[in-house]
Amino acid sequence: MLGLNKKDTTLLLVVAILTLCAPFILNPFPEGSALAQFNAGYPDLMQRFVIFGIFAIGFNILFGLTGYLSFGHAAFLGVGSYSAVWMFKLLSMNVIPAIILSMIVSGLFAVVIGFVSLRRSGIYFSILTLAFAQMSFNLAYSVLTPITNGETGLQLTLNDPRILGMSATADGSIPVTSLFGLEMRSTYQMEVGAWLFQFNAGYYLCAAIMLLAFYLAIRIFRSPFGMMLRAVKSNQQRMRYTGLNPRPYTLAAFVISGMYAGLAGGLMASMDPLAGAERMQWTASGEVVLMTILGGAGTLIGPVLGAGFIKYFENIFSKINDNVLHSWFSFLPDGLEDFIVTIVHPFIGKGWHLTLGILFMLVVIFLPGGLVEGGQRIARLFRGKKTANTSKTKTEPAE
Amino acid sequence: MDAIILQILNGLDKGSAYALIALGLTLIFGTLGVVNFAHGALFMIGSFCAVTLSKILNLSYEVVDPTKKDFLGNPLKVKMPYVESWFGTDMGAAIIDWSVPLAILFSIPVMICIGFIMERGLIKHFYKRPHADQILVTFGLAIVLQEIIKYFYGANPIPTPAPAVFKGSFDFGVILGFDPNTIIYPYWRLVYFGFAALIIGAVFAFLQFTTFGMVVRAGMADRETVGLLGINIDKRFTIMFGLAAAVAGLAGVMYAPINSPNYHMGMDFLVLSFVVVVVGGMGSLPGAVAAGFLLGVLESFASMNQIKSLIPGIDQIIIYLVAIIILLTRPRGLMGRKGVMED
Amino acid sequence: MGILEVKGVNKRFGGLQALGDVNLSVRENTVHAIIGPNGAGKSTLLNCLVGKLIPDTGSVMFDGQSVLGRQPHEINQMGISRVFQTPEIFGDLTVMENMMIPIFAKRDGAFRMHAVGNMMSEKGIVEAAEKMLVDMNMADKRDMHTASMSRGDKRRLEIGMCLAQEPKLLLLDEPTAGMARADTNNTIDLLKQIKEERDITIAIIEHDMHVVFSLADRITVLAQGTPLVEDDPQNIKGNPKVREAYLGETA
Amino acid sequence: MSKTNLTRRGVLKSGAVAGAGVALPTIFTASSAAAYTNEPTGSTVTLGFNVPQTGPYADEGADELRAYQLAVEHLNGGGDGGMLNTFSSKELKGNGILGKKVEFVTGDTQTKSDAARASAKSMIEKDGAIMITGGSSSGVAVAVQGLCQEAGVIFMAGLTHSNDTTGKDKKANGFRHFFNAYMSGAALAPVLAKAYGTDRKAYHLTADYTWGWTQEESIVAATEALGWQTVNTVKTPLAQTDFSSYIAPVLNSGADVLVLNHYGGNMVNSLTNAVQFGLREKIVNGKQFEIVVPLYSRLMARGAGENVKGIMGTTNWHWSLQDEGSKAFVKSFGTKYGFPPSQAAHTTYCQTLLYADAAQRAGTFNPCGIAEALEGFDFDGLGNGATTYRAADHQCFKDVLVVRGKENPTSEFDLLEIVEITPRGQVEYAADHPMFAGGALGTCNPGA
Repeated sequence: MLGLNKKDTTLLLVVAILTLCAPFILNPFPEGSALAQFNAGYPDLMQRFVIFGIFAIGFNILFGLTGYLSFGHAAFLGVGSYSAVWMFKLLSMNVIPAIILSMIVSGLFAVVIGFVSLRRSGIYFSILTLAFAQMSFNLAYSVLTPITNGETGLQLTLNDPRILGMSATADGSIPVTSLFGLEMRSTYQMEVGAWLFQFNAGYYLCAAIMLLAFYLAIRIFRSPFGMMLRAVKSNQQRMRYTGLNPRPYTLAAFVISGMYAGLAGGLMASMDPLAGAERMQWTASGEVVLMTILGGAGTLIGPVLGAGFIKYFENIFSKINDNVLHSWFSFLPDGLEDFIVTIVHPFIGKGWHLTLGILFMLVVIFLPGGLVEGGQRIARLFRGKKTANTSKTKTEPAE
Repeated sequence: MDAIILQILNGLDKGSAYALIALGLTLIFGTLGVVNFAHGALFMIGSFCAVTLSKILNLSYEVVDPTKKDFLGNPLKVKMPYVESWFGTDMGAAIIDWSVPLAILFSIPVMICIGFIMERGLIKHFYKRPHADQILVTFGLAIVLQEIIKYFYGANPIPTPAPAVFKGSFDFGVILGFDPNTIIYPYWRLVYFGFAALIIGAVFAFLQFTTFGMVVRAGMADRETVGLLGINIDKRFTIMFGLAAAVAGLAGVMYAPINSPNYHMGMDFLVLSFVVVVVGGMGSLPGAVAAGFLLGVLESFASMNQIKSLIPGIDQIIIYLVAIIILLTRPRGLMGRKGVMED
Repeated sequence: MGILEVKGVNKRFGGLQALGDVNLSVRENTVHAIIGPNGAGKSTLLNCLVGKLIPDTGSVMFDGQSVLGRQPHEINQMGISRVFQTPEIFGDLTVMENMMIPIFAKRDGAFRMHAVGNMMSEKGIVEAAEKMLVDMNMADKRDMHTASMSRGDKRRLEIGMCLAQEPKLLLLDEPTAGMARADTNNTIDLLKQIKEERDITIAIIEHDMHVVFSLADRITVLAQGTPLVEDDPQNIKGNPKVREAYLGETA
Repeated sequence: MSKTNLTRRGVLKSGAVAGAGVALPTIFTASSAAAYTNEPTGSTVTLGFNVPQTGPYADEGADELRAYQLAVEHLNGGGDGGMLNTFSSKELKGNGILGKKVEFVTGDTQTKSDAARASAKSMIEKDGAIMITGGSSSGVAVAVQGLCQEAGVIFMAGLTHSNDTTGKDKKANGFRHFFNAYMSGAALAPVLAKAYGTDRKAYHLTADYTWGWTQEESIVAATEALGWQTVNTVKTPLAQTDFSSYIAPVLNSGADVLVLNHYGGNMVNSLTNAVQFGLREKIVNGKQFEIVVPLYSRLMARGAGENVKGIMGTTNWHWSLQDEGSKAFVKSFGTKYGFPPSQAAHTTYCQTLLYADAAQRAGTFNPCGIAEALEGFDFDGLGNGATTYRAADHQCFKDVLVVRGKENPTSEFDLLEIVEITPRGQVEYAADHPMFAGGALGTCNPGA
């Protein structure tokens, strides 16, 4: 189907079903129950899951296929966000022109940075991209404030021209982003018993684009171009002596993945029209590296899993505080309750970084192939010996 | 002229911190082939060795002073350090005053232990793994280490002053024939510069003149061959890691009075020190030191008003700009070898 | 007039004269061996032919065009394929994919954006690759990852990849270096077979005299960066200068 | 608007359809269901405390959170009631707000606009928070304020000192209790002139981002009005940790005062570096060289240690104030946590009380009702004397403290001494003052 083989079609369908049903899947616990804290099915976080999924999918096209480790990819995300917000400020609140512009601008940005950085490989390439991104961040935060609004981030105001739209709504507020009139923030709610499920227009737009991006990534992975990119990673010497020029291949991959990042940035701005300079900081670039490796670099689904994993932690674990802990363990005798809360306390709330750091280490130590490898191991446990044989002769990278 | 001399001084001082951190990073990379993102955390732990020692020396019992009130209006409990009661007030105060230099002695065993534990417990399992995995696991470790420090010491910086003798600054201008107060430089920073030079010299001498060092240098040049000679590289690598950790730690201890230590200072230095190492050339010790000083001096020049008015924001980007220019003109940094970290 | 004409090539590295006034002519459809002791400049010469090094002076003409100043991939596209001393293949890819890449390169040139079609649906290329695998006797290894193959198999694959491009000139850089005797013999047989079955010119750098004398139609002996003599294998065997410079040393 | 904007979880809590099994997807419209975002319909009301829990400002965030917890405790009738007893408005009875028990959720801003907005959104969308408060930088405050305006909840800014928060970025749903850079300048300049004379040459080092610029502008204007000259203003990068190369040229410039427009880690490092250079022992132009830190935070001053001694600056509030409100707050905070509260804690505590009181007085949680109740609200007893929330820009006007690093601190908390309590009249400015121009409050958004 769609030019994919059976395995890939199945994968795409599974991902499609999961994303479309995310409002159900991510809200497994009834409202008001102790575990409702772990629900992630609210619009903002779901949007972040798919947007960072897109970002990571794009990053993986560069890193997973060619092996070039960019430490400055967040710059493209930031540039995409700025372009989109400028589009909202100047043109209209429709998200389509904003998203298109963000991809174009970040693509151009990627051409320039890629052209220079790809003259070097290995860690030298990483440092070059890092240097470009840090320069962008530092300048955006300070000297370029007229364009980026610096520390605060670029925001919409009531004075923006918006030539194809309106500067302010009738009741005097800033208009909201929309897709031909469908407001990105509008949410349908469904109540089932004690559960509340939220279906957000913005999320479904992002999800649709993510599926498209994912589909495109599968096609790239399976295409001759994708094979060439893997050849770049494998042996550039042989490539050159086979009459192939690695440079345009890597540059193309770099630009494609830069445009994916720009798309993610544009979508972020479309869901929440603000572009902050921190989006370009090296820690943000490092985050997408972590997502990709954590999920499984070079695999199709890995980066999406990694993105979900990290964003879930950032948004759910950071919000657990001692009060919540006490309410969970209130069934225990007082002394024991306090004891357990004391033990768990360093790992939640303000300690969520600690938990994340430990998990990184555990995953890298025990699952070199990332979460995907974890999944495969579990699957192998269930399927037994049969898979062990087939995995040896598989022709395509794991999904 | 005087402004230039002043900025060169500044640059050398900044550079000595960069050089020390980059030196340790390169030692680890050159010998073990491991990209250690936790190196900044080692620097930070070094600083916190100074903090810890000063806290230990300041361990106190409380004496109630009824003439003063605390913030709730109760009689004030004045803290009396045990050190002062054991050694007498003057001697005790002097010991507390000298806590940072004393922390050098304290930090060396601590840092070497931490280095050994890190290498044996974690890093050793990653020699054969891809660099990306090494980066991820050491990055995770860096987060864990800094969060542990934050848990115990809080997020705010903790003042750790140098001994009172080193307060104030030295007037170079007078020696060089300028007016007083044109070129002044704090004593402690001069101490730091001298200390850094000493450590760098000691590391180089160690590698140059001891058999251990020779083997390590040979190992940096060609790991396989040295391994084939039947020399136990593993043990030496562990020792090298301990040494690199100690160098980072010492850089941190002495840095504590310059900027009050906080738990994320390692991350602040991490990116910078990587840039330094790469600009110097991966795996080259002299390259790392040279690049450290070079970037320190250039950074200082970029912060001069005259230059800032020519190119606005240059001090924001100078380090990265220099890195880009050097990497484009010299493919492997200043003194890098071919084929290192290029795949 | 040979297909490859090297005239007056000099190359210095600092104070060392690596190549001094090298003249060489490789005639079409022959196997031309270049031999010489270690440090004779064999590899330097080879690198000058494929664009990795640029000679200080002199000219290298291939098929009537100069190769000097061209990138390795451009020279390859002109029709020169190179087999390396240690097999250079795509270790992360399968045998089949390894074989498809040169065929793509032959068809599409140095770069083509082929990002949406499935590579396995490229009929002509899949068939050509499969045929070459059969020719190379590797059809059974089609879906193996190459990293796990033996050195002999890797060499066989590399040669196959070069042949898949249908080059006018095949350069072999010590193709049997570091191989077990059995693998060496297999490789010799393979090369003999290629020589017989295909219209191809082969230039081979080799240390192993057994290999050289089994294959070569013509031999150039290089010593200290300069060609000592160029002749038929039979004459080379008896040449006292060669014995002195080279064979004597190994005997 | 036809569809709902953000979620309205409160409705669910009523449980009207609960147990009905699978209900059909419902599209809520503004008229049919809720009157405003997250209208609380049960017996509780949820406040969202969005503070930095990770990153360099985590300690300030922790102190803010302590104060919030204390405020919630007092609102629900626990503890000793703290400033509820001294607050001039007596509407709050210790039974929650409008009879609903106060609950809270917490989030981590990480001191990044993006992360702050994400955690605020999650508190609004997932936890049904009816108001958001907290934060420790102007960037975050402005970003979250914008979000709350869109979402239709009230935002009570935490620590934010930039003029922009209630200047060009002001929003109808946002209120600031903290003072601002203009007020720092207006309060500080006369004290400086009195202490150091009017014939002074100042050299400014300024953090190169929006807050730094507004502070520099404010201090330069205020000091120049009193006769000072400004020799130079130099911007320093945010990520700078070692300020030596910026400080070294100061002595040679002919300046005799160094003004450090830095905050947080920047302030600790630049002050430490400046003192290291021995600037304060120097005599320039026949006068003692002086250093000024216009915005002080006691928590951060601790990081600079002895270096703060004798250094002047301003602060929003200090625990050594002797009015009844401050004493009551210090007592209940100190009793509960064992150390005196910071200005961050004071600000957030006051804001929680003010929000609760406004809701109580308005008789509704509707943000528009609350905003109306807060606009132009005059009160006393919360520690800074008679205070007004100005309707025109939602800035709070109250006395400003000029403080100095204490020479002989008695404890690690006793770092600052109050030099002068600048009366509020001296720091007030017109709502259309040029430093605050460029934005519009807009209209209050209840979100539905």
